[in-house]
Amino acid sequence: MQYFLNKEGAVIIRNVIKAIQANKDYLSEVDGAIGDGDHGINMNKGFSMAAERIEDNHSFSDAAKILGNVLMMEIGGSMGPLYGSFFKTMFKVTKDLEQITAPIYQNMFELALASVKDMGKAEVGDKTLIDTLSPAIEGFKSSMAESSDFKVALIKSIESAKEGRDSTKDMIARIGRAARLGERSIGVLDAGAVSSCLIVEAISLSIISILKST
Amino acid sequence: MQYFLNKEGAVIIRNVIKAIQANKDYLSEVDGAIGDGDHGINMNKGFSMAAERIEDNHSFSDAAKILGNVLMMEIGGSMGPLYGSFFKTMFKVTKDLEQITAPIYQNMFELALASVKDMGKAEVGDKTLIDTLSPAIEGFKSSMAESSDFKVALIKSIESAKEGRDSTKDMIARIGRAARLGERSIGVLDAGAVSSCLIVEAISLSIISILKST
Amino acid sequence: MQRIVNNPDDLVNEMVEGFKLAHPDIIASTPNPRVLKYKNAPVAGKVGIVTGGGSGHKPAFIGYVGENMVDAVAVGEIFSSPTAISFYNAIECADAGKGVAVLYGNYSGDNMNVRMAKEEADDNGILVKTVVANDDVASAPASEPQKRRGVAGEILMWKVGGAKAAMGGDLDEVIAAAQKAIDNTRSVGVGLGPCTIPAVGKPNFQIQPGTMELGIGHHGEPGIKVVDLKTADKMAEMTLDLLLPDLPFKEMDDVVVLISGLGSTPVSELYVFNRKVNEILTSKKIGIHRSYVGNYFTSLDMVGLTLTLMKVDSELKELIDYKTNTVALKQF
Amino acid sequence: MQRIVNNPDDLVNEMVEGFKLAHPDIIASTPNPRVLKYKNAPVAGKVGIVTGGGSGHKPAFIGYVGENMVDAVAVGEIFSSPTAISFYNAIECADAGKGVAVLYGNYSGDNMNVRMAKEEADDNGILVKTVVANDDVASAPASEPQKRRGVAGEILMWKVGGAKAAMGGDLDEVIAAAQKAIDNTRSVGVGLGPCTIPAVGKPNFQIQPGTMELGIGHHGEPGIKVVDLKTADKMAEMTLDLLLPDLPFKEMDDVVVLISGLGSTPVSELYVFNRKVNEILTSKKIGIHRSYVGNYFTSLDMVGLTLTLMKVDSELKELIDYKTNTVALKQF
Ligand SMILES: Nc1ncnc2c1ncn2[C@@H]1O[C@H](COP(=O)(O)OP(=O)(O)O)[C@@H](O)[C@H]1O
Ligand SMILES: Nc1ncnc2c1ncn2[C@@H]1O[C@H](COP(=O)(O)OP(=O)(O)O)[C@@H](O)[C@H]1O
Ligand SMILES: [Mg+2]
Ligand SMILES: [Mg+2]
Ligand SMILES: [Mg+2]
Ligand SMILES: [Mg+2]
Repeated sequence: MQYFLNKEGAVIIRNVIKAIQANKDYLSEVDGAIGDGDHGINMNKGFSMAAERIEDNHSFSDAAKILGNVLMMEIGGSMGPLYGSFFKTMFKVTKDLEQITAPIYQNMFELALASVKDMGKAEVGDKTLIDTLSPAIEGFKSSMAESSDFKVALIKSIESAKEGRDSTKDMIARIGRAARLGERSIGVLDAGAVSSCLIVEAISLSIISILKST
Repeated sequence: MQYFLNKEGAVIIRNVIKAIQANKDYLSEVDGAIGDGDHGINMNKGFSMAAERIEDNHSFSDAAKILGNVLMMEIGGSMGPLYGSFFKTMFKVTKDLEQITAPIYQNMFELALASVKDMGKAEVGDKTLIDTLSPAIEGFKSSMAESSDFKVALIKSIESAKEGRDSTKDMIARIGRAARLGERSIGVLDAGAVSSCLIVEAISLSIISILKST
Repeated sequence: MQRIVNNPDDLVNEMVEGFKLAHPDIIASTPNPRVLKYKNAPVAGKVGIVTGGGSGHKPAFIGYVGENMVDAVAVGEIFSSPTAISFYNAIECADAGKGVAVLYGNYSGDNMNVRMAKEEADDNGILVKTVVANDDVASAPASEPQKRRGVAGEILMWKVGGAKAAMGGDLDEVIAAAQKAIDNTRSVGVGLGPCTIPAVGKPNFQIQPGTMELGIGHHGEPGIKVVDLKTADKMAEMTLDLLLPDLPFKEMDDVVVLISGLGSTPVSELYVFNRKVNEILTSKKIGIHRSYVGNYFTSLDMVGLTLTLMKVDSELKELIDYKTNTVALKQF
Repeated sequence: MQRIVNNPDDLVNEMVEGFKLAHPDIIASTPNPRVLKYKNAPVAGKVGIVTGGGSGHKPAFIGYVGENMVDAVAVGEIFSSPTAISFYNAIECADAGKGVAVLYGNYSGDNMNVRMAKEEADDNGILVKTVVANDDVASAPASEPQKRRGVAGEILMWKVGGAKAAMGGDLDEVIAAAQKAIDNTRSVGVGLGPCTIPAVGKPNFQIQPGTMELGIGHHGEPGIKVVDLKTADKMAEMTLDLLLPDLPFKEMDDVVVLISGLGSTPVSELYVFNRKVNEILTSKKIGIHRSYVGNYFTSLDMVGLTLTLMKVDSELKELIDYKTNTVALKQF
């Protein structure tokens, strides 16, 4: 059985934060094409605030809780509640667990995605971060069904997230600021789809780096 | 002795009005270069209002009074009081006279000019209508001193007015809207100098057309 | 970008600071720098009124804090919902033990953040009920009112809710009055020029000169259509053609008219527009109870206006006419 | 030109019409369509207050007509003085037999037209005295106050003169109070973008992006210098550097602060500017008695602001604080 230790998992959240910080300008640039060009600013602000509060002895659940709370309560806008509920759900599902296995991860991600959908009311096809997060977990699931390998499923999840991100290019935005452009929103990626792809990638690779098996 | 009959003189004011109406667009165009482009609009409005109130049996004094009053009381801005006092003064000087001779004309014009200066506080060189009106009467005076011929002096007055008008081209505006441009106001005519030149010309030619001699 | 700012990231904080300094007679600060309150809030024995939203709509939202209107307000970044914590802190500031009415506009960020603030208030024993404004007829068909955005009509909702609370209404009565206010209110915007978020530095949408966008939203959300720029009179006709059938407003109805500039339109032009609105309403035998014309709810430096009509019965008239003293709206 | 107008030649008439229709609770029309009055004017036993000027400065001038402020106003074309007859008719409307104070701004057209109106009033037995506002420090050196233009400081002059009249002052006392008000007031403007007269259709001057014009006038009259665009804080410093030495305003003085947008500057930015003005004044131990921040005296759609300071003693404080009810300024 493959798993990672919750108490070793702060690095996962740390790497998520680093990925966002490193891509701050790129995210704003993507948002600039059809949004208002502040996605990198918004994301960087919230994730960096959380970074200062995460300590070395924190578990994955602790770190996810801190990030989730900062986003949810202190950032505002839409990104705060959306990504906030995403990470807070991850905390809630895992808070009492020592080991996090593939089925637990799958359940956690599905519930986290459900909470984002519940919060933002966006569906697949609306050209939002849902278009990355939804295929990411679908890919994970189908890989697990096929090969039952946590690591393989995580890699598949990254691939599916990227496909999902790229699929937003041909979509008409129906939610958020870009919706103002209608048909003119076709041809460029959605900024939230890009940031959530970075998040899926950072989570998956970090888990692989601390994966154990019995 | 050369003179014109006051009672025959409504045509003088009528022709002044026609000259302004005919040059409405040109005056705005000149004002547009360094002013706000409304001199033709302002002038045409006031002069046309007066046109409707001047009747065939009106004298020069009557007509000048009507035009002066409309400008003074009903137009507003700076043009109203300035040209208003110009024509009202013409009325005041001539109202009790039957015949208007060259000395009377000279006196009337000098007092009218003085009232404009008193009203607007502009002096020769400020790039305003004073730069036309002042040489116009100076030319008239010097011609009278030389040849004592009303008609010759009127023609000289037109020439001097035109020279005065053209002299504004090289001046820096010190009064009115164009003053905002400072040095940049050099190189174009002053709109008021152009309109007052039309006025001097219309007055002079109209007088010549009804001139009598004994 | 010809703007009067320091670091654009500090704009909201500095604006709030400058606002507090200018109006100590009405406004007090709170421990949360993104929450301002009426200096006498919580007002003993009164239901609290809270609102909030993204910045850039000055005088909304903070300009409507004061006597008999809004007790506390949550302030967001430019065009971005305040945090849940700010909404919650505003609720705390407004609560005098009689409950708090959160009266806000229908935007996804605000919906999410208010929902979380309400949960927090529930957990802390503060009774909160909400009304969400959806007066913008251009943002969705009449059959989908839950999709419609809240725009300038929010002001009338705060006015009515605030007056009801001041007159001693309990939470349910205040909520009912505010809901009645917004249910009887319809707005539509016309955009003639875009706006620029200072931190971004350039407009993030365009309106071609010679055209106008009918039904534009308060952040530049797309309208119903882009048409050739019309005269003021024609604009009045077109906007009323959208508003009147929607409620509908009918002969013998009385209305409150609210015309707000979007930021860069000279107020003189709003009055030119009001002249025709007045003429059309009068010709349709619709009575005008009261008119507000000015920059009441703006969108940074956008060019254009919003027209809002509220159908008023005797109850709403009394609440609209009730005295108030805020920075942006004063009535004796 | 993205503007809400019909035929630009009708703009002023239609604006006045729309204004009257919007504010019947305060404003009444008069036989002269270019004269509006307070609905209760002439107020029995009170000195009348009259002002007037070109249009395009909304809410000035007509917005300051009302209880305890201006009794009647003469309305000119855009940026063009009202007629002498309009000034005279306004005087007639305001006169309750105790004389009329005409409080206006120092522009050549207004000087001429007011002078003629006063002559007409003299001929008709109405006692008229005048105060001409010259608060704009950028328009001429301190040694030539008679050359300085009147700008937003006029509002404080009307407020003080109107209050003095309301408190029962006779004509000489009202004139003295208004003169004292303007003598203690200094203003300066900063232009970041030009304005467009609708009948003309294009700006008649330019301000290059990335620059600003310090000392610009209310119609775009040239300022002291064109400099690189500064931060809000630096702008506050530069404008105060011009104002403070001019009176001079000194330690322990109390002042009224009036910050007005010129038309297209978002009000949030005025508050950012106010923050720094406040900080600097406080650091210089100058007390702030009251602050007005908003679009109080605009220049069509110009971008920028004016900063006005008035040094107040106990008399001026009482007059400034006196209650008033106009469209643009309401104090209880
Ligand atoms: N209701 C929603 N549900 C899911 N995602 C959303 C929603 N609203 C916005 N988004 C996402 O947010 C992204 C933009 O984020 P950001 O630029 O930070 O905020 P804003 O649009 O307020 O400037 C979009 O690209 C989209 O993916
Ligand atoms: N004080 C003054 N004295 C004499 N002439 C003046 C004065 N002020 C303005 N003018 C004249 O007025 C002309 C502009 O008139 P007009 O365009 O009708 O008014 P405005 O400048 O208000 O738009 C200028 O070209 C100048 O000749
Ligand atoms: Mg944004
Ligand atoms: Mg964005
Ligand atoms: Mg003009
Ligand atoms: Mg002109």
